[in-house]
Amino acid sequence: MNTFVELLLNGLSMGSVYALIALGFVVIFRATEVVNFAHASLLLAGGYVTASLHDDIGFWAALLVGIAGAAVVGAAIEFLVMRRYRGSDHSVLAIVTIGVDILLTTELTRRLGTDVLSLGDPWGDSVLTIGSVSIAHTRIAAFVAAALLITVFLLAFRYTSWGVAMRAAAESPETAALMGVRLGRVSLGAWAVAGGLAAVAALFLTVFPTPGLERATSLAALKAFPAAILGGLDSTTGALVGGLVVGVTESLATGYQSELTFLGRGLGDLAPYLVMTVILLIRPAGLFGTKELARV
Amino acid sequence: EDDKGDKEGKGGVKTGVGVSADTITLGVLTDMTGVYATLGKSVTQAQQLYVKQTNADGGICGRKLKLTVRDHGYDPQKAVAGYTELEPDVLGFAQFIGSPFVAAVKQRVDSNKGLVLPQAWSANLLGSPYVRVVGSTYDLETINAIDYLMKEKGLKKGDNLGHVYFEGDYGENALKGSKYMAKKSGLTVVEQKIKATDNDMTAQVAALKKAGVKGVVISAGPRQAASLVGVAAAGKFDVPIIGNNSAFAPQLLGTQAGPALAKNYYVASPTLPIGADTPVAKKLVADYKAAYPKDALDNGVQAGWTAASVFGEALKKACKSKDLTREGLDKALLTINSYDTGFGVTQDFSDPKAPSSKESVILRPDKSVTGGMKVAREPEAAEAAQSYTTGG
Amino acid sequence: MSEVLARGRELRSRGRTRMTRPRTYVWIAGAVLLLALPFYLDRFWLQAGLFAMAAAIGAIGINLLTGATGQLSMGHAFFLAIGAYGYCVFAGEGGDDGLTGLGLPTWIAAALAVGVAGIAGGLFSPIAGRLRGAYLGIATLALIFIGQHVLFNAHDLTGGSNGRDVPPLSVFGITFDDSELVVAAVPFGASEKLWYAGLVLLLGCGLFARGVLRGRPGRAMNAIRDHRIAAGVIGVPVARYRAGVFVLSSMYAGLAGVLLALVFQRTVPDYFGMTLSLEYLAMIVIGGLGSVAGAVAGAAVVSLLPQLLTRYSDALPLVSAPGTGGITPGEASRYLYGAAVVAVVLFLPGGLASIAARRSRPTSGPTSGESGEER
Amino acid sequence: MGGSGLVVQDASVGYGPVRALRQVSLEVPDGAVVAVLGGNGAGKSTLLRAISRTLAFHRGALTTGSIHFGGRRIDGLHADRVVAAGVSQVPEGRRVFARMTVADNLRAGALGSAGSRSAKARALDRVHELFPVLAERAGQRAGLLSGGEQQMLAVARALMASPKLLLLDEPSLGLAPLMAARIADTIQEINTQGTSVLLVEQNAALALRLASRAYVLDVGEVALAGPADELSASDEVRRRYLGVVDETAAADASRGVSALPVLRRWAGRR
Amino acid sequence: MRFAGLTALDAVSFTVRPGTVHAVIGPNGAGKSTCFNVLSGVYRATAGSVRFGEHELTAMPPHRIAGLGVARIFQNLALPPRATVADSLMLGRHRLTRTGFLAAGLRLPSAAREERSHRERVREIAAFVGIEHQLQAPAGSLPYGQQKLAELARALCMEPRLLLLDEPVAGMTADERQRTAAVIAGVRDSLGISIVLVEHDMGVVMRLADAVTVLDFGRRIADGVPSAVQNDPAVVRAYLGEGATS
Ligand SMILES: Nc1ncnc2c1ncn2[C@@H]1O[C@H](COP(=O)(O)OP(=O)(O)OP(=O)(O)O)[C@@H](O)[C@H]1O
Ligand SMILES: Nc1ncnc2c1ncn2[C@@H]1O[C@H](COP(=O)(O)OP(=O)(O)OP(=O)(O)O)[C@@H](O)[C@H]1O
Ligand SMILES: [Mg+2]
Ligand SMILES: [Mg+2]
Repeated sequence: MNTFVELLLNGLSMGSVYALIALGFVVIFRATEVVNFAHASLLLAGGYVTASLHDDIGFWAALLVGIAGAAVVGAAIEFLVMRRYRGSDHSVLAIVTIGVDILLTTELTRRLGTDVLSLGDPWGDSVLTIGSVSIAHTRIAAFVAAALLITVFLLAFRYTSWGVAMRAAAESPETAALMGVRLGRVSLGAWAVAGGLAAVAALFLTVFPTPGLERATSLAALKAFPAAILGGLDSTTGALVGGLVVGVTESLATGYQSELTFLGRGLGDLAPYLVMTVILLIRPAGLFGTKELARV
Repeated sequence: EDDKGDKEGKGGVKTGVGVSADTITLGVLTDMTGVYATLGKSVTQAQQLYVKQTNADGGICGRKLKLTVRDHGYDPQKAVAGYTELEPDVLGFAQFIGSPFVAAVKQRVDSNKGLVLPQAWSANLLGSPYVRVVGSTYDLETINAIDYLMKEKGLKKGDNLGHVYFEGDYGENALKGSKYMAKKSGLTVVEQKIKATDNDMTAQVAALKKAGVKGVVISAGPRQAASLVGVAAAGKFDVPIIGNNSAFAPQLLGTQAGPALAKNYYVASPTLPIGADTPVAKKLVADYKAAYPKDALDNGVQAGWTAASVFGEALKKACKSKDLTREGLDKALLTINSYDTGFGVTQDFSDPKAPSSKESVILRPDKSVTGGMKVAREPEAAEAAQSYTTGG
Repeated sequence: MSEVLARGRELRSRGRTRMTRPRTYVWIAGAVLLLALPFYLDRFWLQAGLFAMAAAIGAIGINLLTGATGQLSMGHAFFLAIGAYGYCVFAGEGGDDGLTGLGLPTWIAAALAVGVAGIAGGLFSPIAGRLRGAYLGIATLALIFIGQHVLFNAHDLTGGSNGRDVPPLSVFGITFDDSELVVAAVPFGASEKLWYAGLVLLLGCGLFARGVLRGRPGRAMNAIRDHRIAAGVIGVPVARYRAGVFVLSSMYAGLAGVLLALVFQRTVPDYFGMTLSLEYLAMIVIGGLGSVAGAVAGAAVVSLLPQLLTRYSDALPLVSAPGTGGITPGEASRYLYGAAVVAVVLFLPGGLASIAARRSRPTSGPTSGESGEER
Repeated sequence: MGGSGLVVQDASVGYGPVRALRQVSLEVPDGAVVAVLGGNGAGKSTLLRAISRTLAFHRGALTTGSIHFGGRRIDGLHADRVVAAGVSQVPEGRRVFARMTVADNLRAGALGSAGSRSAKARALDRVHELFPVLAERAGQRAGLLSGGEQQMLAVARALMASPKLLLLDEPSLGLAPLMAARIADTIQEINTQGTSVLLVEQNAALALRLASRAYVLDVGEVALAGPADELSASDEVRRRYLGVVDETAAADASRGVSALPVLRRWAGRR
Repeated sequence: MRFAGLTALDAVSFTVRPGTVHAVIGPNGAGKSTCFNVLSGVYRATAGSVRFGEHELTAMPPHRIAGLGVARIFQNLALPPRATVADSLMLGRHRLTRTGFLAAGLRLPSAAREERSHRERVREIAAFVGIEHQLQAPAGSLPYGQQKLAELARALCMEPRLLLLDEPVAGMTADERQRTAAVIAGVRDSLGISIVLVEHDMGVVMRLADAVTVLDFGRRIADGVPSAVQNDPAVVRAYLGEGATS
């Protein structure tokens, strides 16, 4: 029983990290309708900056710089590359991000070399134990951070014109421009924000229970795909819920692996995709995504 | 194939593919940009070091050694392409990372007889006289590891043993070992299969806890090991944890997981650690530090070195018998039956069906020593290992 | 190769009479060259070429689906896997190390494998039919993960992580293996023989796809991509067409898989991962969405570039030997590859195919960007 | 450039090879309503695109000429800057943000305006009283609105920015007579409030009634220009743009048919 | 016809006599296009039925309905912007052609023959509508009015028996309207197919329509011959507005 609770909690907390990553996808998708494969390298960038600075300037400062750094990288990607492609087909843009990702990842992994860097977070490996159920402080922090950030974005999207501008720009650049939307700014902002979010996510990806930042860290970004999709690619709430669903599914699928042997072992990262597929069958635009119109 | 027609080289030495009057070219198919980058980097650097030194003291058979390196980034297409490219121009391969790829070219190896020393210790690679695994295979290693847990760490008949292993050749071969050992000594294995992308072992620990295991074997990467040990420690779940050779990297000792690892983690290794106080080891450490000051001294270094020196030894023997052709090299290798690479374990290559040794050393992490490993149990092969027929 | 097809395309778009003569010469020259290559190139190059041909076949397939019908698919690698492993299962001799194999004649096995891939596509198409755009794309990613899971776990079919041997193809008494038969003093190994098989297959697939795209089905596919509802109202059975295209493109993938397997001589599960799928997307984007020539050109670039970069990595600028802290050859080639992907799309909107199109229409019209696309 | 308001001086526009405008000059004095008439492909929309700097989205470009607004040169600005300068446009063919709600469409309309929150609120109220349906449907996604409702939304959206100069590309397109009349009144109203209007309209009668001045474009060139009433008198305009009123359906239809190649039934039908 | 909350069509019924032009008019949002969407199978009527000759259309998918010879043009253009007009028109021939994947892929002579004969017909129709010189242009680059004509041509290419026109003359100048009106009349007379016409230009409606149905809020408020309807007070109040007649 309390194994279940433990797995559940762990799933939720891991899920909140995924939610953070997914949020990054969502922000960019909202503003540009591009599926951003370069998010993985943004993660790495943010983490790397934080990791390499925390010794000198302390963790929190380092984290801030890391966030800023990743934001700059994101913005740079938009400014130097994506901007040139405005108006092209979305799958084309997706491919471009792949190219960018290859470049960035190669560079960052080269710098990382064979190291495993710690981000010098204050939580260490301390855990909170209630009864026989224990959960790492880092994970509680992750949960809080995700909840906070996502509410912030919900509010931002609802109560500032930013969200409207984003969606307008995404749906029809020309018409948006006619409304006085500064296309450049909107997408630049989106990429910067995504970068910042990636940095935060990187933090929680690399703290305990994972040993630290190293070249394989970025692979975790993949886990956010099903999260972002099953939540609905253009919905912030979706990102949160999606993240949690993925986290929990994964955790349970792993924890009860021995009960699920008939499906073959190591279902861990397959399960989220199965759940995603089922959800998409029922709701083609994800749980919270805006449905596609059927009117002529 | 065309220059296969063996010629009388200088010094009356018969030569063939990859051997010219003054150089012996060896291929290296490594991964320095993909998932095994960490391993690949160390191994390759160590082997380049070996080559540099051998050439410094005159090379082998009056010829200089030359490594042609191809970095396939663990991309099957590049790997196979790399093999196809190098095979016609090299005598053999001192390194080949990625056992699926080795398997992919195995047929061709058998037909062109070019010796391959894979940097993988899977029993599935055995059986070909031209693909030779240096040191004990994962399954044997695992058997020895469990043997250690039982002899020293109070794991006993009837207990549950957790085994966290990678999907793929490495993990599954190790699992063979633990299954065999379990059968032998009345344990029950609780399997936890993971993937290289899983970095957080919380769920696995929870599951193992639930199953009430009394010890854990981990056949995965360093990260997974670190996470596993860390989570277990944090969750007051202190059963002994032992990993295969590839499940540790000294870099980990610098991270959060460091203390926990030092406290309750063991590693089974085919040879003494790089930090061992054998002359060879000391020299290697010194030279490597000198050559690559920035890089960590992990087990990849001595794995690479060992492989290279085995290749070198074989070449020397082949040179004695005046035959540096691929066949000659192979014959030479088969005559090597007690070669000490300088890391405490003697290698025996006389039987193509078996790995060159069945022994494992048990190590435990220790920040203070070079390479972060010190010996917990001297080289030894469990009797279960003796009776175990590899690949079976 | 791509050149030839590309020009072939123009042959249509420009007036025949004036253009035909030079074009046909190019055709003949290209053909002769391609036929002659095995006598001059060594195995590495032939193998690289074969990888490219297989990729091209697969790329044509996904271009029918994603480029022409607008169904984004990241699951292409899954169908390649089905082709490759399907062939092994059908053709392989059972028994050896516990692998199932039906031991059918290899050419039948190949055909069956392609068929199975098609069926798999058909089975997935109901799901595909409900989804759109990025959602479809990432839903198809699920296929990859399922595929990987099966490849690693269904040992007796797939041989698990180390894959299984690929029985050499043999048709009309020719066996495409390394048993050397010497032609004009040139030893013909697997690659040499497969080279011709590859050429034939690729040509066939290319022409077929072009026929489809130019004809009635092509128009219907484009209509579905551009305005689904309208397409229905105009009389296109949308669901059936989407399914049809999905099946067709899966069959292309399957065939590509078979060819790849034959070249590899061993199936390696790691190969059929997400990266491969993305590479196929990259191919059609780089080459030009919706055009056959584009797919072929893109495939050539994406599959050859990394191999060449690796081969000549030592010669690349500002690389230094591993350990000296500089950029290793491997890294350098990654940089170049990434840069190439970005650059090609940047400087050739509409893909490589648009070069051909441009040349044929120097006064680039308002939509010249897309003129590479067959619409 | 003494004359503030909008001044277009011999502007030429090309879409790649296609020449859409040739040396077009036109002026919209402050507070005036100016109409532009012209057949299909005359270049009306192109003209508006040139002013609002959205040609680039159609792979078109202003090749010669200059455009000033309020004495300031605006060709060369980004579209969004033009909006900021006080020019907003109702694009041809509705172009509502189909996936956004009606309410959000209206908010999007207000993005460009410098106005205060309260000003925007007032604009919104006005729009709602003009087009009650938009208030009812505030929560519905714009893509689901009927054609005419979308047209209303498009106009309303432009009004939200409370611009100095309003460019209308066929505002009455697809509107019922009643609604068209209401749009006309609206145009008059906002004009009296000081917004000048450049009106492209196929419903020439309506356009000429509203406008003080009118231009007639023909294949990219200004064919006629002058005070609205003069133009509406000219029989060229009467024939081509006002349509010949006193003709019976039958006669007209038959004339058309005889004028056209008759389409025979298709033999190939099985 | 009902959408979350609002009723777009409320028990509307009318009959179109073969070979006539039947106009459906009404204020914006009255339900005219919805009515078309129901007829052409895009929406499924919540209640009631649609019959076409001996066929029951109510539950049919769009392509089947199209297969029976029901063609329509859309109120908001639905032409692929990058495709050439010719290809768009050929798409109209889809229901009349047979070439499948295999035939097209293998370039069977039958396919080629079919293609040729139908391209010929497409040219005829384009000429008839008056856009033959635009055939090779990408539809997106045509001015709005001509895109409307292209849509009309595409609908004709389906050789329909029932033609649904949603605001065919929107965005045209007066003389272009007359010309288009003439084309429509020509279609009716020379092909004798029935036409349902939705249009806000009363001039055109009066010219063409043989019968008129007036919708408001999804309900039918008038029905009859044009002249009668035009002077129906309810219609004037709801739709035309005072003095706006003709
Ligand atoms: N994107 C484009 N690419 C190429 N040519 C174009 C493009 N848009 C318009 N044109 C051409 O420019 C000319 C003017 O088009 P425009 O749309 O301005 O006419 P218009 O007066 O608005 O017609 P309508 O009254 O039908 O809207 C036409 O010949 C048209 O073919
Ligand atoms: N899919 C839908 N979902 C929700 N509401 C819809 C949908 N389709 C139509 N409506 C509503 O139904 C009503 C009728 O729409 P319809 O398009 O039939 O009007 P119409 O008569 O064509 O008006 P117009 O003359 O402006 O085109 C409108 O109020 C519209 O908002
Ligand atoms: Mg216009
Ligand atoms: Mg309508």
